[in-house]
Amino acid sequence: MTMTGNARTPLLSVENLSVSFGPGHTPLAAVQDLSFDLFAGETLAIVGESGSGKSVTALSILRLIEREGGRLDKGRIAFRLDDDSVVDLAASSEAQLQRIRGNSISMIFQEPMTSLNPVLRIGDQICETLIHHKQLSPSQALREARDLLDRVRLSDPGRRLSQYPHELSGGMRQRVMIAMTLACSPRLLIADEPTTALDVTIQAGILDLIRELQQSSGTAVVFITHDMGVVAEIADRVVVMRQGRMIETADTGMLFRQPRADYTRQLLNAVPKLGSGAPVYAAPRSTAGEEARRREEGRAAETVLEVNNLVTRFPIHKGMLKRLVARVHAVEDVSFTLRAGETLGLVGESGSGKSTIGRSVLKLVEPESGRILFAGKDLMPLSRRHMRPMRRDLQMIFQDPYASLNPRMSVAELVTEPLIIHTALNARERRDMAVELLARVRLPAASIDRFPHQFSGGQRQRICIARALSSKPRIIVADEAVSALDVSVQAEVIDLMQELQREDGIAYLFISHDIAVIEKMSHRVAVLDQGRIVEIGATDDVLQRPRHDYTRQLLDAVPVADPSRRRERASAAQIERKTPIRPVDYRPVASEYLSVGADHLVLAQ
Amino acid sequence: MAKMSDTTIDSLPETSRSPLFARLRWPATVRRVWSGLDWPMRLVLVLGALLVFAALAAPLISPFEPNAQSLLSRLKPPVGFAGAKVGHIFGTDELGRDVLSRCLYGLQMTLSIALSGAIIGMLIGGTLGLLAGAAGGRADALVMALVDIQIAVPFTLVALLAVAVFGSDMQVLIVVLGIAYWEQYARIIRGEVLKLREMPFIEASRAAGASPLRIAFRHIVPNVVSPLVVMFTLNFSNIVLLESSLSFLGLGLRPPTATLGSMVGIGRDYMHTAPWIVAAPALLILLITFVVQMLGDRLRDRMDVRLRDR
Amino acid sequence: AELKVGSANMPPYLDPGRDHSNVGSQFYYNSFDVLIDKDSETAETTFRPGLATEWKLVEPTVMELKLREGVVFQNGDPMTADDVIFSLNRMLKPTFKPYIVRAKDRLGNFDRAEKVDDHTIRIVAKRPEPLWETLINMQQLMVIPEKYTKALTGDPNVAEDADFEAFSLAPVGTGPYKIAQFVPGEKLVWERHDAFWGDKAPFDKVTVSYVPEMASRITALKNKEVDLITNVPPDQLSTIEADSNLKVASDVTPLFHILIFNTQNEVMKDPKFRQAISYAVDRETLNEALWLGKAVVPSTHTYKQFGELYMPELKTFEYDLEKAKKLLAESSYKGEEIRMDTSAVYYTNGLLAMQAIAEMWNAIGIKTSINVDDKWTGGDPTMMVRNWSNPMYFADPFGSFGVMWAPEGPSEGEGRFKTDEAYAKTWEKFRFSEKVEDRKAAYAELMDRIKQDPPMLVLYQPYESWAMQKGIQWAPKPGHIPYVLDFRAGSISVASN
Amino acid sequence: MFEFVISRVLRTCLTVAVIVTAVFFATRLSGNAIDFLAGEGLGAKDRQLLVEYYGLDGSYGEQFVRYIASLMDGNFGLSLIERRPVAVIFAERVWPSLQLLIGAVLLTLVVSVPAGIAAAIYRNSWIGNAIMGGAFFGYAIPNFVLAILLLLIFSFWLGWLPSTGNSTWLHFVMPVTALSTFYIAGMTRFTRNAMLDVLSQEYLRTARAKGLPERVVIFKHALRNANITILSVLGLQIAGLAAAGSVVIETVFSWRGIGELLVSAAIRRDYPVLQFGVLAVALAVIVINLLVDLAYGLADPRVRLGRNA
Ligand SMILES: Nc1ncnc2c1ncn2[C@@H]1O[C@H](COP(=O)(O)OP(=O)(O)OP(=O)(O)O)[C@@H](O)[C@H]1O
Ligand SMILES: Nc1ncnc2c1ncn2[C@@H]1O[C@H](COP(=O)(O)OP(=O)(O)OP(=O)(O)O)[C@@H](O)[C@H]1O
Ligand SMILES: [Mg+2]
Ligand SMILES: [Mg+2]
Repeated sequence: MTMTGNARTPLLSVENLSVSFGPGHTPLAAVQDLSFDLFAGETLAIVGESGSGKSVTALSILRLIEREGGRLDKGRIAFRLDDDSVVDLAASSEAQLQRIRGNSISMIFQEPMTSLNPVLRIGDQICETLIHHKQLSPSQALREARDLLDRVRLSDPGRRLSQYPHELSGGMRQRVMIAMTLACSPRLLIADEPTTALDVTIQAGILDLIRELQQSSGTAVVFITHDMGVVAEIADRVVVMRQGRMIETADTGMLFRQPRADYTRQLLNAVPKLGSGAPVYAAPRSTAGEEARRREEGRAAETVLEVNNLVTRFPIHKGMLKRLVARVHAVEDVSFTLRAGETLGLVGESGSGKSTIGRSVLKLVEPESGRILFAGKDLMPLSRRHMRPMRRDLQMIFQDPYASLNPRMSVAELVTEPLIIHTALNARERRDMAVELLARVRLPAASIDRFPHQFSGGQRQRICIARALSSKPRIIVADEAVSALDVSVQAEVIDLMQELQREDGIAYLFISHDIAVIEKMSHRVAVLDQGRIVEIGATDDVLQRPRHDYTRQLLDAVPVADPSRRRERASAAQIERKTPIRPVDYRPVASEYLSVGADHLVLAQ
Repeated sequence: MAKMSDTTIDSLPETSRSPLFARLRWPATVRRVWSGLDWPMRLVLVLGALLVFAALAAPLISPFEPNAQSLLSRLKPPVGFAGAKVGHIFGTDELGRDVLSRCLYGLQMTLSIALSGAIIGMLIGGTLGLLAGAAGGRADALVMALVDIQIAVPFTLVALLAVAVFGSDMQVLIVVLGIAYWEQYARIIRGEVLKLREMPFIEASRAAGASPLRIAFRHIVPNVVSPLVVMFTLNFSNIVLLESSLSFLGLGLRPPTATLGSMVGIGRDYMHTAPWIVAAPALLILLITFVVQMLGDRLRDRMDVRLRDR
Repeated sequence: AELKVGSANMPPYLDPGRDHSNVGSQFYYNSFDVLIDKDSETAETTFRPGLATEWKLVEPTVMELKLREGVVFQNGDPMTADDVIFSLNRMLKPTFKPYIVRAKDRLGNFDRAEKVDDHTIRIVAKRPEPLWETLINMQQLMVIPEKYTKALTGDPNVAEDADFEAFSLAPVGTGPYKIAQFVPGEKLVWERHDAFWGDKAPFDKVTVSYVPEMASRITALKNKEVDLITNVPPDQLSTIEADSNLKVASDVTPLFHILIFNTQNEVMKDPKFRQAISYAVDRETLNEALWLGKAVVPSTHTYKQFGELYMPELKTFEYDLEKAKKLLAESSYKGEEIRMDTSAVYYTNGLLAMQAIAEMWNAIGIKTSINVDDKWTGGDPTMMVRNWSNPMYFADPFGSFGVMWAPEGPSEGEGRFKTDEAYAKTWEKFRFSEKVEDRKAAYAELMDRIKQDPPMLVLYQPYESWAMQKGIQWAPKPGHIPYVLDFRAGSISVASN
Repeated sequence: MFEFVISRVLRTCLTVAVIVTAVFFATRLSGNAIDFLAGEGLGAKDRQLLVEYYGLDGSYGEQFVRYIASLMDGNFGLSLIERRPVAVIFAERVWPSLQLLIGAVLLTLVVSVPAGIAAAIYRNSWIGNAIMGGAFFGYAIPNFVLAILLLLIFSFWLGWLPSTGNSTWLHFVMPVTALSTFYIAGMTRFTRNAMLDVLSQEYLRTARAKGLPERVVIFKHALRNANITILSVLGLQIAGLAAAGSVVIETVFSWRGIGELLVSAAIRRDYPVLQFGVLAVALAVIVINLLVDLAYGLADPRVRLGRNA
């Protein structure tokens, strides 16, 4: 179905698109009545929460949704081809679509780790598009592929061609994906959350790249994301989706300035914004008895955790003889303290050692040296068995609430497990306890006999929190506890955690790669780079007056959810990940800190 | 108990669950499950139920004693063919025994042998796999070495030697069939456990202070149950086939006890002259393996979440 | 012309001296000769010249034989008196252990063989021998080449054990077919021995291949892949007969399927019990059911081939259910389980008969269990009942019953059968009396002892069948020992069509 | 790589040593070979004579020491029954067995991989159901029943195919079919599952988004990944086949192979043959597994790199 058009007509015009899943009699509508236009050279962002139909829309445009079991119920997807003829993709034949896919329209997917075929060489994966659509010879294609890798500024492009995906880091893979999509200079690029899985610094690089490429080739972009910051950075126009419907569409500037729909406003409000200020620390009120005991022990009243010179390394063995070939210096000479009722945020890029610090403190991994004083008692010399009773006071919440709940246990069992381990309860007490815990995290008591898969992501994280609370711990290590959640849910969970802290005086070691979340949650913050704390201090001090280069770099890379503050960036930020893997004979230097303010330390550079 | 929300038994108040009540609600549950099945599955379930029923009721529904011979009416064809003998619906075998009765008893025997064998295999393999996966290190190396050995030694020889040393009793046969496939369980379960070990919820419970025993039995075991069950069904039919192969080689149960396999194994000499001796038990074997395989396949599809959603 | 045979059995080695199985006996007659041959056309015994042209007793314990001249071994060596002496003495004065254990049952009375001149030899017995020709006719005394054998391994002038081992894989004789290829347990290829002293073999080549599965054997025949197959069980005859291109040759074989009882076993010790279980076996029904009624159910341990010593009038084994029940009641049997050992496939209908007999015993209140095992349990003290066969090694009661049930013979040696002095005395009379009547009377006496204290039960002489393409004229001959595949001139022919 | 080889060799030696020892003692426990090869009607003295002659005298320990000593000399012994070197006996049987094995593996691959792929692609249509139905059937039928059935139909009734021997390709049709049916069925199902697994992977969506034709998507992108899992199962199957799979088929088709030899050696307690056979088969299986591992490395770059780096 082709029609003639002219330059005034949009490049892509989606009209009344409806897509559904499931059997015919009980369809699940994923996208309903969606319409939008996209003109050449424009960037359109589609935003919305998880499950709002963003990906389905994207896949529908390429007509790949049927493969996933979806159905195009109605609607038109008019696309203007190179020769200005317009085709309705919704009614095109498979052969026709194959000519368009990868050629006129290409797509980047969310997961750089799984979107590339693991058993084919990078070169091959790029070349096949060229060979297929442009009828290049293999050697021509290879040359072209090399240029493409060069264009996405991948180092050593010649060598990359013969590498396999697993040999590259996430950022590099995503660049390969981009190179692949650019191969045939498409008129439309659809990017479905291309940076969500990446670190902020890497994300910044990728965004720059897309923008730059778009400017140089005039490609129109549909950019799907749930990160309003990214939207503010990159989009010309925004479509806001919710439950499969378009709630609002506007120019980016307009949308941020004057959101019309309530939902948009909510969405914007929920976005944690860097620079909105950290919570104020208030030492928890404590019972008189406790007070007395503390005095007796003669310690600084509020310090529950003191970590001194913590070092954790992972040996890398090779071969049959299990020879030690290298070490991962995951945590290197780290010291900090944590007071009751205080939150210490740990922030840093992926691999910087955040999780390992958390796990080391709980002795879930065995640290190499250092001291971990919990309420004055050194945990370091404790054996696994002797550590177990201590765990009553030291609990943990993990990033992925689904994976960290045993799918075969009921909520009642899950929530009370830590308690059961440390105390003897009869079935009745246990149930009461479970109901009470669920109430604290605001889950209905009726959910007590259900199983994890019957809950939403936010609810599951509440279960995890309830579980951590059950043994009335004094410290909770929250490792990316809110990272997997949608912004609105994230906000709720953060509020809940803060509330619980106020009530019980729990100290959090709060780990996140999202600086905005850290700011919202933490009284103090430590910035990690390659296993070392490069800067530590009160949250506002560190984030507003960063002293260490790395902290500045990190803060710079954070997208700001305000299109008016869109910055000109030095192009192509660092993308290759730094590695903490060191040879066996590597001798790390001790961390030396300069004091740059009250309680504000910076690693000597 | 919680408010009444839907019609499942679980959500009903404790007090209303009298035995009679349960009995009344039973068919409803069954009907609900039933209506959720497609026709091949229904067929399979009906066939399976029939097989189990026939096996259990063998003493009641067999027209003859399975071992009662009638030497002068050997090899009589089934009813409907020339020369058939009244009463012997499936004809008689090489000693004039009633083929139908022997099939029914043979079915009983085969099912119980296969069931016990599969259970033994599951217990041995499952335990060793669990041990290897959970304990790692030496234990793992040892179990994997045993697996290597099991794979490298022709199983028929193991069976032969076992029968030679311990005689061809039912117990021996069951154990032999049981160890035939332990290594498959061990490998699968070990793999599952290794995967599970990396699951965050295991670390979560360790962080909560759970002891290794608790982790093994409260967290790992329940999660390997489903792959175990799938393996079990797949193995069950393999054992039925293996038993018949052993019978073919003369390593089955000692006569006159019939298993379906031994009936086929012995009856093979009569495939020219009295094919019904082989046909009836062979069809039953086919049926059993078919039913069990279908069930196993379905179970696997059910348990693989990704497949289920597609 | 070529003949292809599908055989149910294939021996692991071929040495007529060492072998006394029913498997090997099929094959030796085509490749080897004995000194004194026998007319195999009839069941009566008529001796005729073989490698010896004449023979006479020079003393009661010495027989002199004149050797045929111009006999050539299949490897081209001429046969000399030395070869004959070597062949005989390898059995009579054995050094090779497998010969030692087998020679003495049958050949125990022969002391040695001696060369008189290049064409004359003597065989010296220890005491006067009533069965000279009969024994010399035996497969064990077939002639093999001396030089060839000794040279097979090691020192070419000494007969080492290894020579005999090697010989049994590459056997050479004087018969009409030379063994061109022998793959143990797989196949045997004969080619015509052109320098054979007698009538030339009718086939250029005969290939015997091992086809153990019955269905496969019949299929191969029907499919014309082979011309003749062995061991067609009675139940399958109808299949062959239904095909107009095929035919069957059958006969009862001079071999008894028997049950042996362990008279020394605690449970089986009471003769009354053993009599009871013997009376309880309805052998006629077994015959009727399993053998189409064509097997021979004897009343005693005797074959037509015994000539004057054929004594069907003896009633050693009978079926009498009433007597059986009575004897059982009187016996010491207390409901113990009787283990019945049987090999899986060795005897035609063996397992079936065992199961049928078990039912018959169950019917009078005896508990049984059938133990299928190829292991020989005849010497095992826990053995109770086992099936076995008593083949006719040569046409005399001594050649069948005698070999197996002599005092200190194999059965007694295994400890499941015990003889006393009286038995030994009667045995002496039966074995060495010069007059046939005396031997006959002694044999009858032995049979009576067997009846009173049975160590065995003779079931029947099986009805064995071979199937072949219509054009082939072949049949088992009554004069041979069991299962001989006689492909010599005159014994087989092919209709040219 | 060097370390990998050494460790494999050591592991192999260990496995083989355990197997050799276990088989040695297990066979002795199962009865004295004399009772199987020359036992009938022997008095105690004669029996002893033969026991000595066949080298079956002395305690098991002594016998084991003798056995190991002769193994070290590269002497695997004589068959008790055929009195030939066991290596010679095996040499006769290896090729026929190998032919059958290779035939079965090829047929399995040629039939089951396309069938499995088709069943995965058309999993909701009658094609997929028909293939899977056939696979169930093939999986459910005892192979000797199938073998005899084939024999009856194609040789006995139709007279199309020869029933015994292995001289022409026609001889291979039935044994190879009967032998591989079970494996074809298993592999088809396995391939289907592996394909389904791969078909739901995101990189396939990427491939389609590139506009590649379905043919390329399936055969290049999907199959290459499925191959990795298929290979692992194939290895086990070949090993299983080599180890035992073919006895029944060899018996029915009078095919003189290793399987039949081993089983009859076991039945007749021909210890030297049995011991050598188990050793040979175990080594073969180990080699097959090694080859599969290497192939696995070739098929999966992730494994390859992990090993050599
Ligand atoms: N293959 C499928 N089968 C059934 N339902 C599906 C399938 N894919 C998506 N859905 C449903 O369609 C709806 C929209 O999903 P979609 O993937 O488009 O969300 P999204 O906005 O991309 O979310 P996210 O931010 O999590 O990627 C959801 O309710 C989802 O459950
Ligand atoms: N068990 C382990 N064995 C070996 N290396 C490990 C182990 N756990 C972590 N590492 C390595 O230690 C370094 C720090 O890892 P860690 O998980 O602490 O980082 P992180 O800051 O939490 O990163 P992310 O944001 O990706 O979770 C990384 O290089 C990681 O690969
Ligand atoms: Mg999405
Ligand atoms: Mg982490």
